[in-house]
Amino acid sequence: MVAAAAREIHDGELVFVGMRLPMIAFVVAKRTHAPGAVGLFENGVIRDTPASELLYTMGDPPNLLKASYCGDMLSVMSLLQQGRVNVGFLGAAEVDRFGNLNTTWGSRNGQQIRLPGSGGACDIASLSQRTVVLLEHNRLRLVSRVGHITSPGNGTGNGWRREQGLPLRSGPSAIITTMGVLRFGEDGEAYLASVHPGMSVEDVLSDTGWTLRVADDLAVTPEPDSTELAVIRKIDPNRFWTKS
Amino acid sequence: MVAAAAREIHDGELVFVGMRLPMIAFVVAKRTHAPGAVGLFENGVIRDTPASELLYTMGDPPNLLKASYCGDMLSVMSLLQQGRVNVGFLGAAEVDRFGNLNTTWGSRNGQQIRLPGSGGACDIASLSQRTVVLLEHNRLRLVSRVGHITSPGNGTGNGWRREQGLPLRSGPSAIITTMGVLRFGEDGEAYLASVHPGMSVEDVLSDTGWTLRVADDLAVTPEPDSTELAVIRKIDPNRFWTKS
Amino acid sequence: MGMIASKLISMRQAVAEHVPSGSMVLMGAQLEQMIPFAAGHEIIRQGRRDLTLVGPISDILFDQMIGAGCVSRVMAAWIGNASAGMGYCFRRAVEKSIPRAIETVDHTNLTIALALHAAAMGVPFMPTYTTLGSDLLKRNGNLREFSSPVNEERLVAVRALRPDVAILHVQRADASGNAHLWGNLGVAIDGARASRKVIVVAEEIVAHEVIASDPNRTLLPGFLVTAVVHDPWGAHPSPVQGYYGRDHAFFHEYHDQTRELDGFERWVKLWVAEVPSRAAYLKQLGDSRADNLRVREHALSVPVDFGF
Amino acid sequence: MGMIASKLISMRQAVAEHVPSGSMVLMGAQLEQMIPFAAGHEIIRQGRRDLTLVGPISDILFDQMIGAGCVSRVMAAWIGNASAGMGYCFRRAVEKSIPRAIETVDHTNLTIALALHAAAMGVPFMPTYTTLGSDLLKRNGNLREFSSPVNEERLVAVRALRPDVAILHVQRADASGNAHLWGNLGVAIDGARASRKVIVVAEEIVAHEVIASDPNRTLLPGFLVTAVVHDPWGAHPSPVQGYYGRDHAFFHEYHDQTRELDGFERWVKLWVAEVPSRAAYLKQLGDSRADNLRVREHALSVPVDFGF
Repeated sequence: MVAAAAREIHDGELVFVGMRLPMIAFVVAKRTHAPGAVGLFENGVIRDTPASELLYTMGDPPNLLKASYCGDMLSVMSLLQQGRVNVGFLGAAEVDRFGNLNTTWGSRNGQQIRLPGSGGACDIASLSQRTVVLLEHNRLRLVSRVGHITSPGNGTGNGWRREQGLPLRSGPSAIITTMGVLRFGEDGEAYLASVHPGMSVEDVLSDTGWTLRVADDLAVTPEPDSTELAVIRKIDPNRFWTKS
Repeated sequence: MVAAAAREIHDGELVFVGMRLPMIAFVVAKRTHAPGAVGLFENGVIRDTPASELLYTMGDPPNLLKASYCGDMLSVMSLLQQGRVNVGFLGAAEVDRFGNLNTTWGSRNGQQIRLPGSGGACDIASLSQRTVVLLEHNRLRLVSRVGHITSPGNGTGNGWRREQGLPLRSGPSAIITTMGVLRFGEDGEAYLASVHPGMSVEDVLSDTGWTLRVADDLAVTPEPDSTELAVIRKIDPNRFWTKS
Repeated sequence: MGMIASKLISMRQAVAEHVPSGSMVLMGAQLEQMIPFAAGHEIIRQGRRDLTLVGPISDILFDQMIGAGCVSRVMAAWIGNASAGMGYCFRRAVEKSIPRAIETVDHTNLTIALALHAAAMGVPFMPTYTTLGSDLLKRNGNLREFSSPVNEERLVAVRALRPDVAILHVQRADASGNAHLWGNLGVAIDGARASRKVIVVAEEIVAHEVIASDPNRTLLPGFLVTAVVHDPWGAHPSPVQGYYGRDHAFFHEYHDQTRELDGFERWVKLWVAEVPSRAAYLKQLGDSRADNLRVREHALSVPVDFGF
Repeated sequence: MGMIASKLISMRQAVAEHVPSGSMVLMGAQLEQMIPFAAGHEIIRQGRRDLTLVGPISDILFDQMIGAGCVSRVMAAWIGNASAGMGYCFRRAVEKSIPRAIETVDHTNLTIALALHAAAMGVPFMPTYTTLGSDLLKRNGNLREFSSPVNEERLVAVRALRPDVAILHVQRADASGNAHLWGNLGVAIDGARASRKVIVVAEEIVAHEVIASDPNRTLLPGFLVTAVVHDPWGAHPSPVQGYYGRDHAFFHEYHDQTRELDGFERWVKLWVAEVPSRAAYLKQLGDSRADNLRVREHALSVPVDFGF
């Protein structure tokens, strides 16, 4: 999952990193195929180099030391709104077939539960050129239609983002789950592009809350190579963040 | 003229200072009756203390050393737009009976000449609570109607600023010339409030480009007292800036 | 320098005078750094009610103030526990009106920043593209779609937000309120400029000359600051760059201990109600825990020359 | 640090590659401080034409470039000589089309700042109250009155301005373009972020570690910078805080010597056309004149600690 996320970052790109898994993915990308990638954090931090320690929050002191730039939130968010940010990573409680995200209202045992909300997720989903979502794969998380659009994906399908007035060059690019990688068709709907090693298509489909389309050229997600694995194990030796 | 300008600054006020005469007036005010006045400069500098040397421009190095604050232009201009700035000083090529200012187009020997333009003058005239204009008194400078409104005064009279959408608490407060001090009536038109020592009302009227009204309680502008004079002489020992 | 009176007062006095019940209060402007926990705890102790809390990512301070019943409304982008996800007091308030019902005005990081920026710039709104197509736009009355006056685009107007008081924790300040803040700035500058009053809580009080040696680092001109409070460790368990680190365990402990209402009640009694000051809080925290958070390796900035 | 290639090139190359004829060029962003005279002179030497110059208070660099025939349009708040008032080349161009006609788009300091801010924020305009009632509003097509979408107010929309290239003089930068600028910032930050390309001209090139020791002072992230030029004294006769003072006499001499067209032609030949580089310019200026401008009393900022 982390190695797959790392491969979404191309060399020289500006990346809205976020914390935990995407942060590890960013470090893996920097140390392997994308040494020129730059990490942006909405609290105002921009880094050419990964922090010296694994972070719990983007405001942890190691993330500020030897940053290339520290400013205010708008100094980073404005780069996003200018359309300069290539890729942003997001988590979500729910994602739907059109890549819309919900982090505001969930349900547990049939009861509505209040989640923390958008943070910067709606901004990243609205404004970054590509959005990559990371989440656990099950029917409660991958749903046909989210109950609340916290962060817009492709809405109801192709053309919807343009109708809303969202930037032309923006939108969901991939959903990376614990089982596989979903991408988006011309019609704006997600399809299964690859399954992780050891996962069956049937399991993926039965654990998805809608009838998930499968790519004609369905692939198996490449295993992390030895360099990637070495970086991951170095960052997270106890496999706390990178169980799968 | 400088002492009269200094008296327009009250203690604790925020002052858009500008250069030369108003700068000297600011120092005089700080050292006499308004020690808590704060000087704002549109290049981004804010000072609690006057600079150690007389300045030619607001970007001269002495104006930055030991400033309380250095930021960008908007960091200072936004305070103006918030309505926090009490008084701003302006010069002008022309001022008219309603306090409108022109620093864009002048005329010399009947020929149009291009002047430098607004700088921050239009912003200060639009947004500061009180605007004080300093200029030489003659019929070419004090005109019935400016040829170009670079910086709005009272437009065509009372109510005009509100109609334009300018802030309620803003507008021209005084015109301090080499001959006297003009203030503004309820109808938005200027009148002669005081004449400087040694000047006659007749001279003032004949050197003004419109039929200037005279206050019933016309005063003589108080001479600089000894403290004020001492400060002025210390700042400008050769009377380069403070001839009158 | 000029005749500027000292604004130094105690935290107790600052809250008593400048944070009445019913206030709109901006806290947590620097996101996970320098959250003004000491101020929030004093607000709880003084029993304030009907506050509107404003902040981007509020972390557990908002959760604590909601749990203590101080809050009737939250305007924020994210309300929870940055280490552990959910904030249980927030959930109990929204889902079950415990200890009281609260209104949530959902923002994004960018819209909360723009709402404060608009007020700081002295204009009624800021234009943006974010939230187009989202349910936040539909449900938040401070976001309004409109047509651009200069081209054919659809935009969202984010209405200016003017808190009654901003409470900012910083590294150092002089007695007049000229403060030096370094690290990530979040919405601190716009938040302070947007607010009617500003309380600066500083790790250190320094001479004006220290501030004036580097005016580019001055957070905001001192005349915008209403009160200055000297309260070292006032941001624990959040970090203060160059002073102390983040107490990650504290966030997890809070999460575990406040899952149920009675757990929160014990927690707030132990860490807030029965702790009269930050000094007493530190004593309860214990020397070894604090020592573990202190700076182990200093990293001083290379100076710049303002001379001529 | 990452594998970031050096962006260091010569001034000649920077102008040759990044400032073609027809460009919209932002210069003088810091107002009277750090005006990029060396870059402007190289633009004159390379014979650029039809430039649009953008800046708040342009001082005599714009006057020189207009006099040299490089310019077809100026978008600025104030065009003249900050020491002496008028700029004679500007007047000749506007009043008599000598050496060619130019278009003047009159802004105020605030509207030019907002035009760049809008572009830097990635939105089509910024709202403001300034210029309401003025003739600038009537004559500048980039200012448009509109009704606020959130209340009943009349506002002015200042259209976003995106220069092709911003040329900024700074005190120090690393080879990747991460720059430290201190003193008054003017419109440098928004101006650079608004522009498609950025050329940074630095008094000193320093190691990345110097910049990263104080990331709050970084002017803009290095990835926004296209080229870095090392050109000490490149801002003379304007001042560079901590490096050299303002050569007031030079501004007065320019004023006196360029009153008539032939005077300007002599001036530009002497100080620009026949001076191939900044080093040659400095030689012509003379050691004693430069020495008089050097820092006499250093004033270092008190460092801050980024450690943990």
